[in-house]
Amino acid sequence: MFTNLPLFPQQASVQAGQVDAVYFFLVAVSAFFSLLIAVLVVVFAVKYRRRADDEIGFAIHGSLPLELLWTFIPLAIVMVMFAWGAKVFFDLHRPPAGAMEVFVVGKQWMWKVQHMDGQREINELHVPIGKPVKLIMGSEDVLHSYYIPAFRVKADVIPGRYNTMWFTATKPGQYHLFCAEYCGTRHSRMIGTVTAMEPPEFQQWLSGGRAEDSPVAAGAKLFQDLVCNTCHMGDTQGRGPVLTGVYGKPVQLQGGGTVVADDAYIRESIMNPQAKIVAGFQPIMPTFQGLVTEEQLLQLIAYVRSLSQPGTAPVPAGPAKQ
Amino acid sequence: MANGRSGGEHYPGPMHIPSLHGDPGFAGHSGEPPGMYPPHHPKLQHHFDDMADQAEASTLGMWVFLVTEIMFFGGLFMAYLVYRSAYPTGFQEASNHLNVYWGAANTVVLICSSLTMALGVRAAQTSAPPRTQVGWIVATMVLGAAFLGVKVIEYADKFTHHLVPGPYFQWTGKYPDAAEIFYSLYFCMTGLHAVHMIIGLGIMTVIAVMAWKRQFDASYYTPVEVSGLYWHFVDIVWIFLFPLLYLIGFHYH
Amino acid sequence: MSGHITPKNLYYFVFLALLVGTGLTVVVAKFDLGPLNNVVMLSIACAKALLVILFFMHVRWSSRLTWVVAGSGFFWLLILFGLTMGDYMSRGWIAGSLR
Amino acid sequence: METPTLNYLNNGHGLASWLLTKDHKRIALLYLVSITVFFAIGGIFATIVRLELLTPAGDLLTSETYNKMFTMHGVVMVFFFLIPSIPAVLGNFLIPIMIGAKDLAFPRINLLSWYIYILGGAFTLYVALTGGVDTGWTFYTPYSTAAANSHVIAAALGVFITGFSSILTGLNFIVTIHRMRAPGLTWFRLPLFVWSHYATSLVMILGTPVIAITVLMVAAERALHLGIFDPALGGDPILFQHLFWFYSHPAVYIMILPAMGVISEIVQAFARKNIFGYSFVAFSSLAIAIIGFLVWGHHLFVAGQSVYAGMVFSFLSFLVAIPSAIKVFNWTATIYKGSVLLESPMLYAIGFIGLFTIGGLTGLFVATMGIDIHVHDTYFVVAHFHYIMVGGAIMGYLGGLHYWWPKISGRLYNEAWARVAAIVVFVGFNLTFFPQFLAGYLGMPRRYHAYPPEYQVLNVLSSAGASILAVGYIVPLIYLTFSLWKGKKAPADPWGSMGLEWEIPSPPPTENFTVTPVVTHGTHQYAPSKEVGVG
Repeated sequence: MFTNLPLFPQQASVQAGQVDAVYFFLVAVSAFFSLLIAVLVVVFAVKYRRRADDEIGFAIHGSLPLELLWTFIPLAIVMVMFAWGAKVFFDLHRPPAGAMEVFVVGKQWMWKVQHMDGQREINELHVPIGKPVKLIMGSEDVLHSYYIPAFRVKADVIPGRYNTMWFTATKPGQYHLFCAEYCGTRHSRMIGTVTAMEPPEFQQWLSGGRAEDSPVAAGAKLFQDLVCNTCHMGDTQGRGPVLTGVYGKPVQLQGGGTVVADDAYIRESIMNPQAKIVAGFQPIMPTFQGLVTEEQLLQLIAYVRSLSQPGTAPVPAGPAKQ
Repeated sequence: MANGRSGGEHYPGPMHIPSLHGDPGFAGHSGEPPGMYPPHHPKLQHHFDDMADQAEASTLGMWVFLVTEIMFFGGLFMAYLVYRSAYPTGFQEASNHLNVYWGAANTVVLICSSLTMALGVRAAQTSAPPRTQVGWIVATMVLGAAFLGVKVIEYADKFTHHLVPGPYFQWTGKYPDAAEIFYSLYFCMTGLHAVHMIIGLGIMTVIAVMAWKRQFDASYYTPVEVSGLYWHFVDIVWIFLFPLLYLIGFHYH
Repeated sequence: MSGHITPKNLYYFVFLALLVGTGLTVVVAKFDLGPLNNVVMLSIACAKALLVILFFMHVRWSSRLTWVVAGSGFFWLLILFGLTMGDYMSRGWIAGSLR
Repeated sequence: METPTLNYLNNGHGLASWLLTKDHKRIALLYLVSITVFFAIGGIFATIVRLELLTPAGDLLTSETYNKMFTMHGVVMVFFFLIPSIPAVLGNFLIPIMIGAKDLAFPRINLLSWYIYILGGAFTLYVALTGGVDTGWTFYTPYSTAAANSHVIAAALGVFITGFSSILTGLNFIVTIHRMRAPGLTWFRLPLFVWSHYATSLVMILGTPVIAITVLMVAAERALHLGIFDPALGGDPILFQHLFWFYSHPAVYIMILPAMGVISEIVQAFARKNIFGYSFVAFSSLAIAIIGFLVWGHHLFVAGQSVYAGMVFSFLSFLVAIPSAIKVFNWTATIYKGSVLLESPMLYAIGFIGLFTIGGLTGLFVATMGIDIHVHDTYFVVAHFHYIMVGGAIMGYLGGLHYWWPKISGRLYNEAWARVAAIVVFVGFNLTFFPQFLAGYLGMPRRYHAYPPEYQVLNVLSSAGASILAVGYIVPLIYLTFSLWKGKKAPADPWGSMGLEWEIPSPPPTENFTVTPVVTHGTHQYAPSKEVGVG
C-alpha cells in the first residue's frame, strides 16, 4: 500500500477519475503559462541586458490589442475551468437515489460509523466497490472533515446539522481516512482506514462480527424508551403529529409556510421542538437536547424515515394504549 | 547598436542621468515664494497648503473612518440577519421582553442630541460666542448621558430577569435557544453602541473645552465638524437598532 | 473655511421629520402586517438615516468624493449581506443534500 | 549631489525623538524594526514546525505544542508581519515623497497606528510567552469558543487591536493620496506603487473592521458565554467562516497588492523603461481590491456552504485571476526591449514574477470546485498561499527594501552579497514549498502533527528548503545592518532611476521637499514619448 515516494495518489473511486481529469487540464494550462512567462522574462532579461551605463529602453507605452488579447484569452480559459470544476462538484453533491447509506459521527478524536444493518466501526469504514455509498455525517463537538484522498472526496462534519457526501469505490484495497478540518490536540490522530471490498466479501463482512441492532431497530427502541410513542401515535389521536409517511414530504407549519420533513427538520424537531410547529398542534413537546447523543439522533431519524418506506420498516413500535 | 536601444540615438546629447535630473517635469518649481502666502493660521499644520485643504482632509478622514465603522457594526448586523431569518418567531418572542417605550424614548433623546450637535457645529461655523457653542455641545452631552442612563436601567432590568446570556440565562417561554441568541446579539449590538456613545462623550468633553477656550470660529471649526459627524453616525446606528431589536415583536401578543 | 451653513429652520424641519418617523414606526409596529412590518420598519429607518446623513452630516452640500465614500460603506455592507444570505437562502436547494 | 548635512535621520537624537516622532519616514523605520522582530519570531515558530515534520511520527513535540507552534506562526506572520510589511514600512516612507507631500495627511494618527500595532503585538507576545494559542490562525468556531484550552481571548484581542493599526494606516493613505498630491500630479501620473497602495488601503478600511468585530464576538462568546456561533443553541459555525473570510481573503490582497506596486517600480527602473499599459496595471490593482471582496466563499466549498453559493463564489474567484494575469503580462512586456540590469532588486522582481505566476495559477486549482474538494485543507493549499505570501509578498518586500535602501538609509549595501541572497531565497523557497504541492495532492492534510510515512521524503525536502530559505533571510539582515555603518554614502539616485523620491537627497530631509514640486508627466519616462499608446 505504501511506497517511499509516491508522486500521485491512487485512484480508487469513480469520482477520483473525474477530479483528476480537471486537475490534469489545469496542470497543463499552468505549466504552459508558467513556462511561457519564465522563458519570456529570462529571454528578455538576457537579450535586452544593459550594455552601457547610460542606456535606456524603448518608449513603448502599451498596446490595446495586446491587452485585450491577454484579458480575454485567460478569461475564456478560466471559464472552462469554472464550468468543468463546477460540474464535477455538482455531481459530487447529488447522491444517486438508492445509494447505500452509512451514518458517520465525528467527535474529538475518532470517527464512529454505523451501517444500516447494524455494523458499527470506529476509525474504519468498509464499503463495497461498484455501489454508490452516501455518508450522512454529524459531529458531537467541533468541526471535523471526512476526507478520503484516494476517492477525492471531502466534506466538513458540522455540529448541529448534517452534511453528506457520496462516492463509488472502484478498486478493492485499503485507503487513508483523514480528518481534514483542524479539531484540536489529536487532530492528526483522527485518522483511519477505508476498506473497499468486492460486494460478496462486503456482505460477508457485514454479517460477521457482533450482531447489533440496525439503526432503524435501535431508533424504534429509543422511540419507545424516550416515550415518543405516547404522543406520536400510529393514528391521529396523539398529541403530536403522526410520523408515518411524513419523511420527505412537505409539512404545513403553524403560522403559515411549509417545511420539507427531511433529516435536518427531524433533528431540529427533536432538539428544538418549538422552532417549527406543525399546523394544528400545540407546542408542548419538550426538548431532547442533552438526552440523546448524535448517534441516537441518527437512529431516531433512521426510524422516522423507515416509517415512510412501507415494507422495509420493522414492526412499528406500537403506541402504548391509554 | 542597430536596434536603437542605446540612449544616444533616441535621446541625443548627454546621457540620461543628468538629463532627467534637469527634467523640468520634476525639478521645476512654480510655487509662490514663501512671502506670497497669507499669514499662517495658528492651527495650520506644516504639511497642508491652507486651512481649506486641512479641513477637507480631516472631513474626508472622518468619513473614511465612518465607513470602517459601518463595516464594524456590519458584522453584528450580518449575524442578526442570519439568525433573524433562521428563527423569525423566536426573535419576535424574545424581542417582546424589551421595553418598547424605553427604546422609543431613547430614540427621541438621540434625535434631540443630533439636533443640538448640528446646531453646535453651526454655532462654530457662524463664529457664535463661545457660550453658545459650549451650550449646544453640553446639551448634546447631557442628552447622550441621558441615553446611557436609560440604557443602564434597561440592562439592570435584563439582569434581574435573567435575560443576560450565559449560565444564568433563564427563559420560561418558547424558543429558549433563539432567545439566548437574540439576547447575545442584543447585548453585543447595544453594548458596542453604548461604547461608542461613551467615546462620543469623551470627544465632546474635549470639544467643549476647546470651544470654551475660543478656539473655533468661521475660519477653523474642523474638530467640531468631524466630531459632529461621529455623533450623527452613532445616532444612525441606533435608528436601525431600535426597530430591529425592540419593534419586531411589538405586535406579537 | 468655506463650509455650507445650513439654515436653522431646515435643521428644525429635519428634526421634526425624524420625530414623526420614530412615532410612525412605533405605531406601525403595533399592527401585524406580516412581512410588510419589516419593509415599513426598515424603509422608515433608512429614510431617517438618509435625513441625518444628508442634512445633519452636510452630505447634501459635500463634494462628490464624500458621496462616494459614504455610499461605498453601505455598498460594501450590501456585498457582505448579499453574498452571505445567498448562501443561507440557497441551502437545501439540492434534493438529498442537507441544510 | 552633495548630501545635506541635515536629514530626517540626524534631525533629532535620542529615544524620545524617535518614539514621539510625527515624521512618516521615522515612523516607517519604527515599523521596519518592529516587523523585523515579529518576522524573526514567526520564523522561529516556522522553524520548529519544519523540524517536527522531518519525521512522520510526531516525536519532537507534543501535539499540543505543535498545534500552538503553527497557530503562533500563522498569527504572527499574517497579522504582525505580512499585513503591515510593505504598506507600513515602504508605503509609509514613500507615499508622501512620491506624491510630492511633506508628510501623510494625519501624522499623529500615523504614530498612533504604530503604537496600536505594538500594543496588539504585546498581547500576542504575552500569549506566546504564557503558553500560546492552539486554534489555528483562523480561530474557527466552535473549537475556539468552546473547546480550545489556550489563550484564545488574549490572542483574539491582539488581532482585534492590531486591526485598528491597519485601519488607521489605510485611512491615512487614502486621504493622503486624495488630498496631498503635488500640483500637476494627476491620478494617471501617479507612480504605480501609489496606485497599488490606494487599492490596498481600500481593502484595509473596508475589510479589517469585519475581522475586528468577528474576533471580538469570539472573545465575547468565550469570555461571557454568549451564544452567537454556538451550535448547541442553533448558532451557525459557518457564519463565523463567512465573517472571517470576508476580511481574511481580501487580506491576502493587502499582502500582495503592495508587492505588485513594488515590482512595477523595480521593473521600470531596472529595465529603464516606462510600464507597458500603465492604465491596465493601475486599474487592475483596483479591480483586484474590489473583486477580491466577492470571492471569500471559495474557502467554504466543503464547509457545508450551499452548492449554488459555492458556484457564484467560484465564478467570481476566476474573475479575480484576470487582473493578476494582466499585471504579469504587462511586466513581461515592460522588460521587452528594455535596458535590463540584473541587480539585486531586479533579481527579486524576476523571482517575484515567477513565483507569483505559480502561486496565482495554483490559485485557479483551489478556485476550481471539483479540485478544491480534494485539495482543500491539504498541503496543496499551504503551498499555494505560501507562493503568494512568501514567494509574492516577501519577495516584493525584500526587493523594495533593497531598491529603496539607499534612499532610506543613505548608504549602499554590498551588491554581491545581495545577489547571492536573492538567489538563495529563490532556491530555498522553491525547495521548501514546491514539494508541498505534491504532498497536498497526495492528500496530506494541513495542521498535521504526525503523518503517514509515505509523505516523509517530500517533508524532508521541504524542511531542507526551509533551512536554505532561513539563510537567505538572515544574510540580508547582516549586510543591510552592516551597510548602516560601513556602507558607501548613497547618491540621490544610485540606480539612474526616475521618480520624485530620487529627486531628493538620500536620506531625505525631514520635510522631504524644500519647495513643492510641480509635476508635468508620469514617472519612469526614460525616453521621450514617440507614440501615444493606451498607457
